[in-house]
Amino acid sequence: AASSAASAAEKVSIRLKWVAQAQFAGIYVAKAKGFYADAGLDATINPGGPNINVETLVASGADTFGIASGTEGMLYSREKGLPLVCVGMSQQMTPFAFVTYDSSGIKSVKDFKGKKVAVWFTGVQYTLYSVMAHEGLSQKDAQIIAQPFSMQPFIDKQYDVATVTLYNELNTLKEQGINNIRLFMPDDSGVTTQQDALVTSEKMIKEKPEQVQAFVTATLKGWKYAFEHKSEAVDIVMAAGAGLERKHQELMLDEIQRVMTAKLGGSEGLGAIDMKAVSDVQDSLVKFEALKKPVDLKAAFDSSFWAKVPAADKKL
Amino acid sequence: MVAGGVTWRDRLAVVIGLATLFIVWQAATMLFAVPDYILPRPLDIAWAIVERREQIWRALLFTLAETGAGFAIGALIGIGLAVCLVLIPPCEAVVMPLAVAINAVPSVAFVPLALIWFGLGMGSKIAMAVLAIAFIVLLNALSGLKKPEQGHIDLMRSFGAGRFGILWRLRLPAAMPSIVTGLRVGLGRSTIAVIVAEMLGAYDGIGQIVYQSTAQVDYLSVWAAVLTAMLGSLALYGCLVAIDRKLIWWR
Amino acid sequence: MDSSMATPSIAADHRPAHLQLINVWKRFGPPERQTVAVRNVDLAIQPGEFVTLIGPSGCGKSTLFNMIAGLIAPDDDGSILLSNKVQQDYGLLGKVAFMPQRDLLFPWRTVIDNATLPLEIEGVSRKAARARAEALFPEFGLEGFETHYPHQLSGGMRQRVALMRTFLFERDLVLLDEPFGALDALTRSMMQRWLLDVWAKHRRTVLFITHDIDEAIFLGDKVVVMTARPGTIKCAERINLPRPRAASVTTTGEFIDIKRRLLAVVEEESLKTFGGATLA
Amino acid sequence: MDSSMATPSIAADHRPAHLQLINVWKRFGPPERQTVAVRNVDLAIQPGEFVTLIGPSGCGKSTLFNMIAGLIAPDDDGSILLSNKVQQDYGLLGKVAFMPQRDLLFPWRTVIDNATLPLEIEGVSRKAARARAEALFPEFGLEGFETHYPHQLSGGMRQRVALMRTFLFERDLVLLDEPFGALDALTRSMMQRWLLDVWAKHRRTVLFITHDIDEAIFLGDKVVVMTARPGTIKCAERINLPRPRAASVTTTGEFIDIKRRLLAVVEEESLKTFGGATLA
Amino acid sequence: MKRDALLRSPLPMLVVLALAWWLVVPALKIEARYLPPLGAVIADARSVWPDLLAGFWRTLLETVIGFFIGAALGIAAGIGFAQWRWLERGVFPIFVALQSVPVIAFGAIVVIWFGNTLASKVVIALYLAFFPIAVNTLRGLQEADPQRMALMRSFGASSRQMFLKLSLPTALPTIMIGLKIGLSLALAGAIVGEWFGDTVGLGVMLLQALYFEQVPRLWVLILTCGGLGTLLYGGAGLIERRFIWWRAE
Ligand SMILES: Nc1ncnc2c1ncn2[C@@H]1O[C@H](COP(=O)(O)OP(=O)(O)OP(=O)(O)O)[C@@H](O)[C@H]1O
Ligand SMILES: Nc1ncnc2c1ncn2[C@@H]1O[C@H](COP(=O)(O)OP(=O)(O)OP(=O)(O)O)[C@@H](O)[C@H]1O
Ligand SMILES: [Mg+2]
Ligand SMILES: [Mg+2]
Repeated sequence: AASSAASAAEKVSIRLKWVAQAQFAGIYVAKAKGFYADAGLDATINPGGPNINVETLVASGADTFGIASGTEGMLYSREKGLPLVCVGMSQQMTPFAFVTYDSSGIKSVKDFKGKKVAVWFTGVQYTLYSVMAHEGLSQKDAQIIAQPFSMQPFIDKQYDVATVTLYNELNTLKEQGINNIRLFMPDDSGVTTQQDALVTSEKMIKEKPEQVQAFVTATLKGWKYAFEHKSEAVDIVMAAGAGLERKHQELMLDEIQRVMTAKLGGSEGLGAIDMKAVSDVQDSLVKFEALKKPVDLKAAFDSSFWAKVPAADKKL
Repeated sequence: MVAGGVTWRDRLAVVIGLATLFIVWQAATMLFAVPDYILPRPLDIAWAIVERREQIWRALLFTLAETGAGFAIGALIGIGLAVCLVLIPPCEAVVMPLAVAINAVPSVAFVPLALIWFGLGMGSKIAMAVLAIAFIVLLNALSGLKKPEQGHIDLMRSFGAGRFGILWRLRLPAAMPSIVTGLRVGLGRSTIAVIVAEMLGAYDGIGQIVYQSTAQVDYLSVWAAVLTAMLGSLALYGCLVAIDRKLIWWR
Repeated sequence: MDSSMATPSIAADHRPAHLQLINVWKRFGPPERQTVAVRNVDLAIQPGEFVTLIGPSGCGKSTLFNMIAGLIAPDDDGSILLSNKVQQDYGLLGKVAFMPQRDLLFPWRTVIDNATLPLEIEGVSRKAARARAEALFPEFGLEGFETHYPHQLSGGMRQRVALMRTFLFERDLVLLDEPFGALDALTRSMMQRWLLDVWAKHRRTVLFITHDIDEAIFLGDKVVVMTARPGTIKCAERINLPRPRAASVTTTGEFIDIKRRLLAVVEEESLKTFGGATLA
Repeated sequence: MDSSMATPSIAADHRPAHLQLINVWKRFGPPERQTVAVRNVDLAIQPGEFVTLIGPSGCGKSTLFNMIAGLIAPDDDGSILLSNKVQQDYGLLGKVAFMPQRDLLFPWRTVIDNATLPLEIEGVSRKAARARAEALFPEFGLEGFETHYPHQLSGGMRQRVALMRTFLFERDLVLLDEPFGALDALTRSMMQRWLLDVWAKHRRTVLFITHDIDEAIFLGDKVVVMTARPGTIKCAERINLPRPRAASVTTTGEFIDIKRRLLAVVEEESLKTFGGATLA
Repeated sequence: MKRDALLRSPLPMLVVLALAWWLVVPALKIEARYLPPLGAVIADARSVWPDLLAGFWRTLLETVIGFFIGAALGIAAGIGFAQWRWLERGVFPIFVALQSVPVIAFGAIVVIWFGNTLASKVVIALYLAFFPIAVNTLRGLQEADPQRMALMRSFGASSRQMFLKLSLPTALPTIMIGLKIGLSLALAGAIVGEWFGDTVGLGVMLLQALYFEQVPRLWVLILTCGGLGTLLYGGAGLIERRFIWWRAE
């Protein structure tokens, strides 16, 4: 694919799920280091924002590729009939965790019983439900409330348990000097949901598979380069976003590396799709009636492009 | 010239206008086969509203309660401030730049502060609605309060009316139309402010439905919620228009 | 400013003046293109006196009234004294019943609510105020129009409402700026009669602007003539016609004499406005 | 409506009327609490005639003018004919030069721009319009006030600006609603003279409302008296005093005769407004 | 004169507020997350100075374009409503309904329709600015004195002349209020518009500050937005004083 390009680069756009930050370092690095250009893609990176829905934008053709939410988002989209296909997964372990203060007396997920637990109602609530189910609690056992995007209410102790992402909110808490906290990882309870899916539309896969391949390969190369040259990667991200804070981005990149190289990310290479985890998530969503009926996972998740990426480009 | 209250023809025009909008919308989405995730069909949305009526109704009441409270408080603050500025003119140089500056910041920027100061519940939403409407009412009320011509003011003064007398008997009646204009413009804004604040953090409300449904790619629910909110604020607006016609009967 | 200056002129009349103007000036606009509206006005009015003021259009009568009513401050050159007390700027507000030249009714108030406005401001209860106003409606020929709005009235009716409003604001000093300008001859003489009755009963001090010399002589104890702009007092004529005056007084020789004299003075002044144009 | 009705009354005068009113009515308000402002008015005015209209305050004069100017539609009972053509409702707009009772100057326009407003509407260039207006300023005693704003003028000056505005709108039919109400005696007689000059030169048809019976007789070819509200034509008196009339005509026996007759009629009507109150 | 102008300008007020901030925060030991010390805010502003400046200009551009289009459309709509009452009765409620729809709920749709371009910010800015301008225009035009309208009609004024010479001058003060409100909403619209996939602009920085909970940065941006708004509003005020001088009759 790479050879066919260079001369007449194809215009494509990549929609991120949020504004420029180290969470997307691989994409920015791939662009800055010319990996996309080498692969024949003239890529534009479009940042996201609140209520920007990557799934919709990519399915509708407004953007060619996207870094979409994750396993749950893929399943919902397919159920709603969006012609969207996941061709890779960035984060290999659940990037969410539940935090509580040491002083709260909550020692394990079982202790959530009767407590106020805040969670983002963007799909993460089902992860929570699964975790609780795995620990023998039902949804009704805890008082589950919608968490705002701000961590402030948690800091003000308006509720006992809050949800964080390992690469962002957790750092925010630490930066504010809050260290007396305890973390509960879903993976420890046997719940894994992969996030930050690389997605494209069915139409692209049918009509321009070589571009999809180029995108997946160059993106994974970008990630690999980013993790191997972290300082340079942070520089690139800093240049892409206005007014970012370097320290925060460095922490984020570290954390992102941890979740991207966990599990399959370490053994198989960056971007692997864990089909077992996907089908577990689907089962639990069906159980919680978040999904009315199971979707065709074969059509929704396509590992063939990832498989064709040379191991040298995806293995650290 | 414009006599009396709302006539049946006015109501008919409103209904026809809205009906036309919906028919065009329905026809266009069917004709161009627009997928749901870009723009759903009104009939589907209507059905979604019926299906989710319990959830939406509860959220609507929640949101309208916040909007109503914020609207009332904001309007009072706006009018109150305008009255103060008219009573103590030098304050204008102090207050107006501040008001302008505060209003120039998109209200969403204040959401984190609102959450810090007023918590996750209704308080922060009401605060946001107040913020959204107070300035608009302030500007309109101020211009209305300054409208009376010098002759009328002089007359009141010659009767020994103080600032308050002039305010109560001359400026406020004269400002009524302007104030109502401010309220009309501000109503939609306060609904928006509440919904947006809810999207960023709330226990319930239309904004939460919008936020959660968007994340779950459930556009029918998003539209159902938004449409309901729209109808809710349209109803509030209708009340305002009725008040409006009562207030300027002397034209 | 210097109340000492006042003493001689008070002494001259042997009675304390109710209202006294000493060297009152009023200039409008920036110095370069200034309009001097009122210039060097000295005037003393006794308690209970009925003084009429005439003068060419635009000579500064309304401006003078505005200053006496306390609405605009006179320039620093002079002072206004009420019952021998020097009045601070705007100090006269609320002490004088003032009827402006334009009716200035409030469009959102009914006729009766417009009339009771000053009573409301004084804190009289709504009911009492209305009762007092209602009694006046027949005398003002406005019966049946109590609940109309100003835009539903004729010009003359609006003027009568404004007059009623002024009289419900009971003050010892009354300023009337062309109160009967929009009235037909008979309505006017009815209102004149009513005014003289009220005045005879309560002996308020009245200052009355008119353009009608007959009216000025018929009503006044004293007719004051102002010069063309910049307006000052040209002369004052004491009218010694016996009171009460019947309408027939206007045909007496004495009346016609006074009228002729005043007409001559006024014409001389008016002509100045037209830059010396001649009247055939 | 029915133009056939018009024929007899035109024939009676042997000349085609410029303006003819046939059974004109105007009622305000809902049927329950109706004010009948104008009732059954029949009136014919010849081309070039100067007709003055008097009547008690609130009798419907201004309402009648508004109908003739085309501003409000008469009730369906009657019709208004201009040069023998039945006029549709509002069909008279733009054909009649009309001066309203209140001056209605635009506060954001200077004096001269207020005066030239109708010329601007006719499409006359700004420069030409100003030139024409400027020529009138000395005659109206307004020299030096061209660039003032209305709030800087006295009541009488505002009225003169409104009159100037009306005359810059040159139409064959001129309606003047108390144009001299706020003017002093001399300014008033200057303006009267000016009006008569213009009229003699251009022979426009003039309909003129006044409260001053002297003025009505002095100016008019015909004085029309209206009854108290609901107003209709009480009587019309042709004034055969020779023209041009000098100011001294007001002292002639003939003049005084006419005046006495008219006064009696007007008084009778005015008294009705006051519900039979008596005048000493 | 000069001292007067200074007193009436917002400058002394700003100085007092800044001083108060400077002194009160350390004195009362206010926590940084409620209100960071002024020094921290200034330091933070200096650290992102180039980004801030670039964002300022970008946002200003979007606001101004959006505002002018929104103002033109709003005034036109207000005039249309005033002219044809059926239009007001029929279409107005639709506008009312539309303006209670939060744009932020439709970020994705805005991006689908208008892409990641300047146009999408401009559209949002004008969408927000439009309504208050339209309502105030309508209300202003309805304020014309019926008696003056009658006079104009007696001069045979066409509806165009009636509009230009009477209705519009009467309406200007009210329209001006609408424009001022529209201006501040256009600014808010431009900023929110930048949340839908942009890389430059005050909105982008604001979003990051919100997300990362950088409180001093949040204040830097609140102040910058406030400054920008005050600047625009001041400009509108200048125009108003220049062209609408006749408030007092
Ligand atoms: N606010 C003002 N600014 C500038 N000039 C003014 C102002 N008010 C009045 N004048 C000028 O002062 C002069 C006197 O005006 P004033 O109203 O006192 O006259 P007047 O005697 O009442 O006349 P009229 O009989 O016509 O009512 C006029 O030339 C007028 O132009
Ligand atoms: N819009 C209206 N609604 C109700 N009544 C009205 C309206 N306009 C006028 N009238 C009534 O019609 C009658 C005649 O009014 P009009 O103004 O014609 O009197 P006029 O003869 O001009 O009196 P004046 O000499 O006092 O100006 C009055 O009783 C008035 O109350
Ligand atoms: Mg005057
Ligand atoms: Mg009249």
